[in-house]
Amino acid sequence: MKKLLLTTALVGFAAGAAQADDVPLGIILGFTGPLESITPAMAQAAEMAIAEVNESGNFSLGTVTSVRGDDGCIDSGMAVATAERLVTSDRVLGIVGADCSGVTGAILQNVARPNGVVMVSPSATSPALSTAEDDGLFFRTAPSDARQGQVVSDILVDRGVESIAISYTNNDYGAGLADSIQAAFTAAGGTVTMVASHEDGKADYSAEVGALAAAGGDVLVVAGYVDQGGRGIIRSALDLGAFDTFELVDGMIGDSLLEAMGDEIQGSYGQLPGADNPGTETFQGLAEAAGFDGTSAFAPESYDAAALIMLAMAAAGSTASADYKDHVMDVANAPGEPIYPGELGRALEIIAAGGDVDYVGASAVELIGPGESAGNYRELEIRGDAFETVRFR
Amino acid sequence: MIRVENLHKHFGGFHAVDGASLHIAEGSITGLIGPNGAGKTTLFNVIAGVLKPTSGRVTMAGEDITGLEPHELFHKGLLRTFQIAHEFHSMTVRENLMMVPARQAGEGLMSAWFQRRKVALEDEEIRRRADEVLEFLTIDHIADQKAGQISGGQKKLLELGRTMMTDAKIVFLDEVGAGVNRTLLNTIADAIVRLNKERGYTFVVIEHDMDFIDRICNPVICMAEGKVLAEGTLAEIKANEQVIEAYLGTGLKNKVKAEVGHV
Amino acid sequence: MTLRHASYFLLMAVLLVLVGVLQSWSVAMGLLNMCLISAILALGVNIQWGYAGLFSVGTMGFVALGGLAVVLTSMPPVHEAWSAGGLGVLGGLAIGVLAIIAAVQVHRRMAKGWARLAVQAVVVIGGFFLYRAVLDPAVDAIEGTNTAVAGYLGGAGMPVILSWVVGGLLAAGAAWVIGKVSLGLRSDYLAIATLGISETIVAIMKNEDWLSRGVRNVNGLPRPVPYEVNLQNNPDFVAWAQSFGFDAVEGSSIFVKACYAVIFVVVLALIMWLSERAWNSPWGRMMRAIRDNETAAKAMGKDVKKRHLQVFILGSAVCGIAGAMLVTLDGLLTPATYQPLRFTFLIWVMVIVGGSGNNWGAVLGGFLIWFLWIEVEPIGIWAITNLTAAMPEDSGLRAHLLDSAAHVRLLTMGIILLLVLRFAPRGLIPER
Amino acid sequence: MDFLNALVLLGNFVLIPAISYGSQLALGALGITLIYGILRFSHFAHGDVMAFGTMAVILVTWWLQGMGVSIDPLPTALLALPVGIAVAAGLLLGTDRTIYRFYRKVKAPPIVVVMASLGVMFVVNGLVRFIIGPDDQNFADGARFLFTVRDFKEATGLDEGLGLRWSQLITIVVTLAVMSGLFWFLNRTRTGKSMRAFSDNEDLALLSGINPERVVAVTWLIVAVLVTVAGTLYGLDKSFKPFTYFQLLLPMFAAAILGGMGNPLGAVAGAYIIALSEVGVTYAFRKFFQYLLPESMEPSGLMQLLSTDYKFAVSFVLLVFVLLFRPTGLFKGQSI
Repeated sequence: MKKLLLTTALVGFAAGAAQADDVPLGIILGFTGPLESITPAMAQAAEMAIAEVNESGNFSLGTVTSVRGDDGCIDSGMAVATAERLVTSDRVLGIVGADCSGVTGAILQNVARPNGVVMVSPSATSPALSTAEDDGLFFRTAPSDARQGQVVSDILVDRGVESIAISYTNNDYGAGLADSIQAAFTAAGGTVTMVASHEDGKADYSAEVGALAAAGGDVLVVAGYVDQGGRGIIRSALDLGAFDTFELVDGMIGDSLLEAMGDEIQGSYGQLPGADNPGTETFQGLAEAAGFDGTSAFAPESYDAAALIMLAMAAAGSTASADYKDHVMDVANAPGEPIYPGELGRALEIIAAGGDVDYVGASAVELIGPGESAGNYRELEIRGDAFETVRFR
Repeated sequence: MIRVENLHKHFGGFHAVDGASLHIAEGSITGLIGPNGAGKTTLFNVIAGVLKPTSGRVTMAGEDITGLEPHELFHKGLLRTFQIAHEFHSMTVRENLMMVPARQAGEGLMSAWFQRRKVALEDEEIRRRADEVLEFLTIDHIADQKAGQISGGQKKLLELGRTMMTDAKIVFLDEVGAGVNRTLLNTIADAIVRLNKERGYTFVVIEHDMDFIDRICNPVICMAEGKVLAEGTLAEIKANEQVIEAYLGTGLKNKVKAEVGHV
Repeated sequence: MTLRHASYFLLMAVLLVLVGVLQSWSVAMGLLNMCLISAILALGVNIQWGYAGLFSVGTMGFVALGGLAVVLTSMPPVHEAWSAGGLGVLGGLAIGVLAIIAAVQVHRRMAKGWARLAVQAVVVIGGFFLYRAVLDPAVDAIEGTNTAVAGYLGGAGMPVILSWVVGGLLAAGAAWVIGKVSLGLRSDYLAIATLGISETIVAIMKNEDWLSRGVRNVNGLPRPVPYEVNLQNNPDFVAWAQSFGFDAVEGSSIFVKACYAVIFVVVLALIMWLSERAWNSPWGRMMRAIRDNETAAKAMGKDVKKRHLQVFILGSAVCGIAGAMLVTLDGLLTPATYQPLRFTFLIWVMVIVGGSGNNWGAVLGGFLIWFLWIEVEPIGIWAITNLTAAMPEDSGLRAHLLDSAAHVRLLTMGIILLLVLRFAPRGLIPER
Repeated sequence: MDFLNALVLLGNFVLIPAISYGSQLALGALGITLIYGILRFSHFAHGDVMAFGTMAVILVTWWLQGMGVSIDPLPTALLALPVGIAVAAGLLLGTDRTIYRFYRKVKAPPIVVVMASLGVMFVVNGLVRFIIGPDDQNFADGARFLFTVRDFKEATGLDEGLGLRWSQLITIVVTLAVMSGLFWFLNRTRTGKSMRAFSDNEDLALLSGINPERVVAVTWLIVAVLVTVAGTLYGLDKSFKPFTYFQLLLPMFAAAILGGMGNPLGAVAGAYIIALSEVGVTYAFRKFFQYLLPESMEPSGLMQLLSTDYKFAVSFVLLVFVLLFRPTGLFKGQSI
């Protein structure tokens, strides 16, 4: 036993050694836990941005490497331990992550702030994070849920929907989103017949759908995850004939939904963060070439999160968080040359030449206020076997 | 001392004890005999509170004790041993004895935490008593062995020893001699008689070994099919027609059962 | 404790120091803190399982209640919410409790039969609807107040350390109720019942937003130790840290963790001292007897039911304390964190591997298993990277293996548990 | 008419979902109860073994689909079932050989074996994720609906509709077939009878010449059939995801205990009770009563007893209550 322990320990620690001119970036996502199915694409998107920067040869501060870490999505103890290891042992200079709002808050307070490391979360959308103390270190490429609630309400009102039922995934993301949708839609004169949660990863959702159906409503708003309970709710609602039109929040947009029930949800609609942005398509092309699904939830935001950190480093001419944290907003916003996915090399050139860039990226990044995405949304409708963009909001 | 009135214990349709009534005199060593399945152990278990009777009444010195929990009966001075030894296997023989005395201060957490001296003094006294008992039972040489590792006969002695650690009034011994060698059985018999004489314990003994019964028990009660068949000296019992038939009858039945086989 | 057992602890210390040298001292200190909490948790489970043989797998629920206690004790009260529906909630809860008491009284006072059942049903069902009628509007009112940051009643605004005691008491109270109901059950049934009840506790914390914001989490819990940022801005501290050769950032991070470690060690030592004293007293002797043979212990005058309840409450209280410490360390309460795999089964692995029935064993198990839980992932990634190095870059299998590396953790825990059960069934430090 | 509408409403939203969910639970609970009856321990790895068997079915299904094999309108997965069962049986017999048999030999207390099954749970849990990954896997094909809610409404002219899926029909039919097969096996065959004898009284059974290792092996084989069928049906009806299968452990155990551990009939009854109460107690009965009651008495609220948040808590409260009043479960436990 003793020998075994000793060898494994020695072996494990040796893994941490890094080279001097490396610029390690941490990718801390929930590789295990409830979001484990969407995190691989998120990590690959971030690593794609890193590879792009390295290949361009225009990043003068060293070779960017990625260090993955598992935050378990809901296990703050594990998340903090992982982040601690990445920051203090692997010496990562910036963090792409975390994914779930709860662990993001924990890492921010317990690791990022104490160690002064920049964190850019691609998917933590809880409104509470807008007001968290962050010493200017925390950014997110995903908009706060408060904004999405307004967008959902606008879409519903424009389509003449008068009453809705809301089913949300029982976590801070779902609950916060349900709150803001309910508030906005009620303020716009609509009726919310029922707001009920669903647990992810449960056996059966007929009870939830039964209750929602009894409450009634023209449209069922599903604020959940596409690979989780959200899909179960839709499946069950269709099977039971309870609802046939759905309004899908960003976590629900994914090709797997169409694959699973494409014919049955024709005419349902939803929204994804994004402006009138050619970058999204470019990104999906790049992703396909790299061998992963670019339409997977929060994959574009992950690419943008990694890109922003590296561009800010280049703009600051330093890899130290304290230096480049103030440049994140600059590279993300106008004025400057718009930058789309695949153009990171060009952006670095412009920066090196002293020019200004306005990073648009895969998800139309526009950072506002406390360093979060402004929240432009693409309204989508399911037509045929694809999500088609109807308009931008 | 103990009076049992019209006691019934049914398991589903099976009437293990079927209207038994008996009286155990204070200061006696009463033997309880009967063929296998006569309901002796069930009767013991009902009296000792392990099983709740279907109907009937048990009194001890005039007080109704029907349906009391075993630990409540213990505090009234009613103790028992088990047919299959129930030692505390991970504890030493001495510890097996030392756990018995009731109301030890050290069994309360507050005292265990904050009154070490008081507890230690008390424990010293208990240990002394335990060692006396071990000596009395001539098993002081195994005091520090784990109880799970001693022989079957020694376990029986240990169980008897546990009853000596408190001021018992009446002790029920269930097949105290089963699986015990001759020498040890004599030691047990001596101990029982001495306890009866010196400390005034009343004993009720279930036993199949008639020599053992003959040596120490008077009176003897014979049970069959859940009822009390006869009471008297062993000689009287042996001469009783009904008893002979009961032993023979069930014996035959058992034989028949064994041959037909169990489906 | 023999020399061999002491050497295990020495080895554990060496491992942590190695982490400090090879990874970083911050990681090592962070690990140490979680190891300390895990050790306390393992002690709690050991009290229930090791002392009394109670197969309760409801640990998660008590840990969660400890976490809840931190919010209830240390957060400032939300006056707006109290005036909106505070009285209604208190009234509703009072009605609920009264209905249960009334039902129990009916059970005791009335003779068995259909009449009693009917009266009980009326009391329970009527009480339930009355409870909902009073509680629901109050809850709606509270949850309507400023949902983004409040929407709950808040806490008592007391010092956070106090919440550890409250956490213990809260868990103990819950354990009393649960124990009364379920301790009579057979071992396997007890396991499932406690598993279900602990899930229910977590479900309540997730869904009763007025209590602790439900899944919206409570952020910014107060700390018993200084904030790193404040230390970094304090020139005296920076100078002091530099005298040890640390820069301000690293120094503050290590200092804060060391503060936590000191407090945790004190708590662990206190609980350990009490446990050891109890276990080595007549109380412990009685508990061992009960665990070895319940029937005989009863016949020897021990009130087994009462003692089981006592030990169940004690163990749960210890878990509650650890739960409160954990949330204090995290600085936030996230009810979704509470998963049985992590907060019940992992703790059981700690106790079994360490050695049930031995307090030192439980502590060692807590340290070792938490250490592996965290360090197995980097080791796994390293191992798979090396194993697959020979494969071509674009090999699908290689990519698949690398993506799956994080799952090595559960696999390892299972294998360790199986190996220990088979080859050292009494754990690394067995009971004497 | 209103009465019919109310009935159809209840059927669509409560009865049919509860019956198909209950059937899937019943197969799982049967496995748990069999293991408890014969091997005398609670098999905590049950949910994960179920995921393992289903995983094998999925992999074979994909291969078959790739080869162009199809039995439309039935799902291809039914063809892959035997392979999945074989794989699950291999896993179960393998774990028995390497792990459980040792504890049987040394006559370890049941609780130790439960711990060991906890270890197996961890390992299998990791293995499944390692092999097929943690994601949702889609392997259902063939027709989805026997008739939809809309079809039903058009055909009957009622306001409310009733839908029935192929997967639900298959679930119910297969469950009935497997259950009657099992009961036939236990009651009519020599091996089945010896299993019941073994469960009733181990010592007596050993005396009468029953080979315990054979009984144990047959038990594991049956369990392999049960879990793989249950897992596949569940996956076809809803979806396959390792985490979900782990979560199924609790309701399956609740069902087995509710019915009385070791009693197969009880496990089946328990499963349906759990499924019905989960769906029924949390159902909002407003519409139902709107059909039945005169307009003046129509309820204004949702008529929902308990929020769906506490859905699974229903089964536990039920479980605890039953255990308090009937500690052996609804049917007397511990006999096959």
